[in-house]
Amino acid sequence: MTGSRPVLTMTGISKAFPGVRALHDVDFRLFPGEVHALMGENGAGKSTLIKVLTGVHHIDEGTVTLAGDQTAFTSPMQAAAAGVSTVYQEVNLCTNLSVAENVFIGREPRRFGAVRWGEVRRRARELLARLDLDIDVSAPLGSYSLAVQQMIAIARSIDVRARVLILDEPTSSLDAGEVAQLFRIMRQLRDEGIAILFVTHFLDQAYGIADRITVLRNGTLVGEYRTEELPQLSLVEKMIGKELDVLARLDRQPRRPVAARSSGTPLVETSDLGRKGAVAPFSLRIHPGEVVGLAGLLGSGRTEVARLLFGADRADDGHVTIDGSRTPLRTPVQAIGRGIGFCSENRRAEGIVPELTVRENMILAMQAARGWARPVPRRRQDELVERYVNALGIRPAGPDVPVRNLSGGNQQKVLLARWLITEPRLLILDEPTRGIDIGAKAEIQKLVVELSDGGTAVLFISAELEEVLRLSHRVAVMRDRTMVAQLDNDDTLDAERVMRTIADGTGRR
Amino acid sequence: MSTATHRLRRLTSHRLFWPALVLVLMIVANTIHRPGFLAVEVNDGRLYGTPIDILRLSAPLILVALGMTLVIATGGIDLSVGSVCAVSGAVVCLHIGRSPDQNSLSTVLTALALALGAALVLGMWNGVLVAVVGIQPIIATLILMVAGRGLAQLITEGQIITINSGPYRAIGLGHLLTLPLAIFIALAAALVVAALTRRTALGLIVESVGGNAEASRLAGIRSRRVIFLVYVVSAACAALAGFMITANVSSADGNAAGLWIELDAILAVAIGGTSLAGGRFFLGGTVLGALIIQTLTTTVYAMNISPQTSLLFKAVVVIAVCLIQSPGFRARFHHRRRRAAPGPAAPHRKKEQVPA
Amino acid sequence: MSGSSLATARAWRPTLPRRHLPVLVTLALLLVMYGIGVSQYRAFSNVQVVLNVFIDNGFLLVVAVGMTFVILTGGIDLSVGSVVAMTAMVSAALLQDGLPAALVLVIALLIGPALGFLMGCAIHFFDIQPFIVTLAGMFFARGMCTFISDASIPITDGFWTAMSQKRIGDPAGNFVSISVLIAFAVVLAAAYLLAYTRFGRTVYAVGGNSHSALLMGLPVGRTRIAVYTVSGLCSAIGGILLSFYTLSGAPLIAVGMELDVIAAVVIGGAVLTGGSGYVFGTVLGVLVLGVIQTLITFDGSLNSWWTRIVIGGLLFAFILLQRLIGIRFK
Amino acid sequence: GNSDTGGDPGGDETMTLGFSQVGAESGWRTANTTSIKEAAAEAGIELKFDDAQQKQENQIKAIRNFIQQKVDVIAFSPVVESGWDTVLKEAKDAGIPVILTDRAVDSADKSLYKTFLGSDFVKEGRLAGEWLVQNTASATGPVNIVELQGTTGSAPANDRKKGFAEAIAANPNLKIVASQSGDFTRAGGKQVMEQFLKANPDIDVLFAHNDDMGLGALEAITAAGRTPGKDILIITIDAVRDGMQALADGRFNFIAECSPLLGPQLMELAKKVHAGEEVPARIETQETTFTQQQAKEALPNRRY
Ligand SMILES: Nc1ncnc2c1ncn2[C@@H]1O[C@H](COP(=O)(O)OP(=O)(O)OP(=O)(O)O)[C@@H](O)[C@H]1O
Ligand SMILES: Nc1ncnc2c1ncn2[C@@H]1O[C@H](COP(=O)(O)OP(=O)(O)OP(=O)(O)O)[C@@H](O)[C@H]1O
Ligand SMILES: [Mg+2]
Ligand SMILES: [Mg+2]
Repeated sequence: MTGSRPVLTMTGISKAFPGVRALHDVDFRLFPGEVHALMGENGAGKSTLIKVLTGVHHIDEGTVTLAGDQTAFTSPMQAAAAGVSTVYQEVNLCTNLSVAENVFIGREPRRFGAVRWGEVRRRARELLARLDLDIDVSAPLGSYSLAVQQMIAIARSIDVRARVLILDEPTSSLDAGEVAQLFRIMRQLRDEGIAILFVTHFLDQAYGIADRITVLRNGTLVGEYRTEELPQLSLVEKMIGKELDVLARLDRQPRRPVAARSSGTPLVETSDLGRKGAVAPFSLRIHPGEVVGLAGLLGSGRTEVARLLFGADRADDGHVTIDGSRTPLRTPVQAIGRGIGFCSENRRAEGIVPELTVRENMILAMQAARGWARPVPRRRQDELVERYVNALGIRPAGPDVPVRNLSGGNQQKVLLARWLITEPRLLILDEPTRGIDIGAKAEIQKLVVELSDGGTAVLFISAELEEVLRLSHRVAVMRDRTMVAQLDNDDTLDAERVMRTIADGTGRR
Repeated sequence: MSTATHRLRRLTSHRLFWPALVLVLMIVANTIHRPGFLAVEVNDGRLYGTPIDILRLSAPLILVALGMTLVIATGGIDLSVGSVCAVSGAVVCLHIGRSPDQNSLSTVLTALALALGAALVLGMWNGVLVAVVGIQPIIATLILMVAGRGLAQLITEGQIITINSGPYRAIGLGHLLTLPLAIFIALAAALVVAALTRRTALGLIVESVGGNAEASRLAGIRSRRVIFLVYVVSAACAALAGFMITANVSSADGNAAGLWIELDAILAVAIGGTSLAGGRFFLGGTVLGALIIQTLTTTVYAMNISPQTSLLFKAVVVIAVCLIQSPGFRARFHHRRRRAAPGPAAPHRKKEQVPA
Repeated sequence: MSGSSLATARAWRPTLPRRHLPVLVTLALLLVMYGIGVSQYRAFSNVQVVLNVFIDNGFLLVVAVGMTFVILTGGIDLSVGSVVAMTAMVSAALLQDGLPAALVLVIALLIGPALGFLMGCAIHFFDIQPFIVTLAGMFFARGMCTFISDASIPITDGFWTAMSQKRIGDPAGNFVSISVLIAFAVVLAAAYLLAYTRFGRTVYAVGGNSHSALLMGLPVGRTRIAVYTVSGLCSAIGGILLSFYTLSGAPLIAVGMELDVIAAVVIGGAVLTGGSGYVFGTVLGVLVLGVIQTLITFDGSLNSWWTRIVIGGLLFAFILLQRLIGIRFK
Repeated sequence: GNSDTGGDPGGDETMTLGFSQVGAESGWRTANTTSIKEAAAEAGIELKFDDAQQKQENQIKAIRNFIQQKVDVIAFSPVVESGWDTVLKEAKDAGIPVILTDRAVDSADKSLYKTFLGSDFVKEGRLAGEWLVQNTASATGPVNIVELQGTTGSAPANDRKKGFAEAIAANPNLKIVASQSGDFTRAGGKQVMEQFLKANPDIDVLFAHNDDMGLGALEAITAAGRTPGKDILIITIDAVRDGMQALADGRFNFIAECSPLLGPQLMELAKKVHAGEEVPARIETQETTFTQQQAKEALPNRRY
């Protein structure tokens, strides 16, 4: 591998957006038969590097050489034709088409120009089976959860006989099982000589699969390293540019005692709340200041629970009690009125309003709660926005940038800020740390602890079991759209026991 | 000098610069064709001249386009405005025409109130269809576009109702401070809408709903209510426009009043920079767009462009306005210019090589 | 380990009827409407009444098929009515000048797509909103009509007359015109194109999410330009059919037709934001408008304004039911 | 409506007439419709009325449906003059006689319809022009005329323009200095006239293709500080009530009538045609012209 020549070389790449210099003089090399991790904080320029490579954006300066030929793709179509297969950050598929079609569109098997639908479906099923995914391939993509969609995007990219495979944060919503499955396939492809560029915020994943790591910071290249020669701690330092033992601090985070929290009247209590076809009736209590984690596999119904609690979907069974009195929760407005906030996992479809600015996106929920006649005074807006931009490290810091121009991770932070500004009594966080860099992740985790110390209840959903265990007082386990157990997070609870619960549906030790 | 170029660049990058430039160009072309085009004289204590005509005649279009802007900002469209103009105009004229004293102010006010009420009902009808029943806006409002004109004719019984009411005429032809009252009405409406949307949070809420309805719902915005509201506002604006149109000729023509005004209004909104996909809206741009359209019409008359070719002329101007405004078009020119200029030398600085 | 849980919920649920549900509801309502007509007016049950709906709406159908492509990508084409008129005008004018029919056909069928292509380019390359571009196209084409002639031009050409007056029918005297056959051919071709070719599937993808489609490496620009060209072509064919139908070119014909066409497509279940809809739905949409029209003529007691109000009312009732039943079954 | 009343040929005595109207685009048209409806009721003829909303397509559809309903006679006011052969042939094959009203069709085959009842737009334009030629015979200098055309491409607009132009060719002093479409509406007439007045300082005559545009132009002329009827002669066509009023008040100078009251004549014709009697191929409506004096006399008993 070391002896061969790079299949892809990018030299002196610069790219500026109005007001932002996303990349400045960046070099990057990719060898055949390697997995190369591209790492950096949110907004470091990882996605931009990928987008200029594949022709989504024009390159301002610099050259790209693919397999010895200098190239300048002007559209992703050209890049794909030249053997560069890409999964972009955020799922970029068409929700109106069927799963099978999403996998094959643009290169469907045809006979006399006519698409052979049977063949498309058969091959899609096979391909998804490789990823251990057994779903109805003729159903529209939109009927599946984001995680499933991410798997399908991956399936699409690996089906091509590509020279270069680019995966921009493919694992952000996958759980450990899927990640392992994905890695198996990546290794297989690597061994076939394919060069893989892999972006992730998970250090373990980088160390688990990457041969080399390139680090970007603030649009500039920090360096390219062999994985085994780069200790985790110094990787983090290179990414964030200062010496900070985030990792060490994260690991030391103690699990907190349970008993103190779960007494007294619960803030929210559900009795047999359920919705046909979505989630079986469940009863859950959340006390003020309590962090309840929701664990479960893909599509196990975690998001559905969250949506019911927020009134985003209407429950057709059971009822909710807030502060001891029965409360209808049929619309988000009602939920917000009772002090509930919900940060959706699907930030693009259900979170940000792309045309609006960072400022407007942040104050949106607060403004909605105040009603249209009472606009949030400009001074207060500035104050709030500045506070959360700093607290969450949102970049670029300008509050009047359209949120569409922010990097994925920064958009997520804006959403989080939207809800923190409303000072909710119960904050539902569905995958809040997805796509967020390691520094910011630590900040968010710290924030959850602080919120809970300040008396705010949190319902915390994450595909990372570790994270759930680290933060929660109690863990509710979902399986097949049923809440099968609620486990106190005491000394006896560990990841393995949660997994076992998920597997057999009981909480027995 | 560099501050001057900087200022120029700031100016040219302003959203309204290019539409405004087009407007100026059209006026210049007219003035060259007929030097008296810009002449304004005082006649009877009133200003009289083509520019005044343009302002006065664009007033109804501005009104309709204001409402349309809000509707479009939510991602909708309102095809029924023309019919609403006709209905409101018909109701007013019918009431005034039937009353014994057409010049009494109270008669006119009652008539206006009645007609406005009728328009609001029509607006609510649209609002309910779109926001509550969930019919696609273009079809929901098409229903009223077709039926509304029938309604207007039903009210006028297919005739042109001619009235002779001084106070009512004033809406279309009255003067205030030497300028036509219609201009002030349109201006006032623009200011009210601007204040309502920009001084309160309504504008933000509308833009948010148009930008991402589901995200807005989950942020606690009552999207439906907002959508309902914009259709009502649009109908109210259309009613005002209907008053002006009918007052201008002192007669209600159920068939012709406001015919095709919806297309002009949508065009004005689009020229003003508001995307038809919803989201951000620009009231100033809309007003400018309406002025451009009226100037265009007046130009056709003033230059005596033959009726046979006037539509071709319109097509050319509309495309020119949009091209000059389109970032894509300008970027292409930029590119060409930039490529022509010698690019900065490639960076020679070598980065420290990291072990491969 | 995850596969097992994923497999459960939806896997066996039949998805086909759900996707086609709007179309089925529309079809059912259309039949109900027809049934009402039959029960109210005796002559309504004649087969020829149904055939007439096709004869009278053949050109509308063809144009609506073109519009379906555009709407599926999330665009809109306001120029169709004018392009139809322009094509008819050009044909009539050229025939009057004595050009052979075949040549006239070729020229007439080139103008529409050429204009569509230009509009598509303006929309794609310069990123101007389709509404404006096609509105300008509408002005242009209508302007061309009056420019060519401000009075209507009769067509006396033998081929045109034959196409116009040929009746294909059964011994009982029921017949359709050749236009109907052409319209059906266009419908079938379009349905095939949309369902079975890469181009057609890309149309759906672009309408679903054009940004995603671009990132998926699909030829978004080419597709977008192509749909406006297709719409231009369909308008041109529609224009030819209309000139068969009326044996003339008139400058003011098909005014406001774009709205009928858009209405037909949307009633047929297409969503204006793009990505969902079927050609078959469009056929139903056209039939709905046609049957409404027929009902009103058969009634024959409405005066002019009541005609409009009743058209609006029937449209409303239809769409409301379509919507409510659709929700109910979902 | 609910019952099927059309379509029993030879059954009971009532005769059915299918009538397809252009639309309801003007007061003139509405008066025309009313006249026909009233006359049908009076004559005991069952009327199937259809409004085509200014679309030829709709009229063809309507005629097809009339054929299906087996009405006894079909009458219609064609939206445009060409393009009727196919459907008229179908009517002929079905044995239903057709009467044209208001506007002719240009079919080469005259057997496709029985008769054409209506006014002659070219003649109206010519009458207007002739009056002008007479009344400006004494003028020595050039006489500047502005023309407000009807909807571009519509038959009345084309024909009235043509007739007028033919007539004024008699006097070389008469010159049309500007001609623009006012879409047959008051608002259009007014807006165009405003610009005419600014672009042409010395307008002597206004010729408007209908009363409504002339009425709109009146306002523009007054606003410009000129006196309609004196400073600027105004000639229009139609003679609807508001126009006649303006004429009687001395604000218009001449109107060539275009009468919408075809109903009684049409019913009479329909009966004859149904009975198989021969009728002349062209019947003109009884029409006249009005000067200011005649208008004053006629005004009290105008019906529309
Ligand atoms: N289309 C755009 N217009 C303007 N600025 C942009 C655009 N796309 C990206 N940027 C800016 O470029 C910078 C780099 O963004 P990029 O998406 O490459 O970050 P990233 O490293 O992928 O971050 P993340 O981990 O959050 O995905 C950010 O500051 C972002 O705001
Ligand atoms: N096996 C499946 N078959 C069909 N649809 C599924 C399946 N699993 C999930 N979905 C769809 O995905 C959506 C989200 O599912 P759910 O809320 O249960 O996911 P989750 O537990 O939050 O997991 P994640 O968000 O990690 O995907 C649901 O609307 C459901 O329709
Ligand atoms: Mg990124
Ligand atoms: Mg989820």
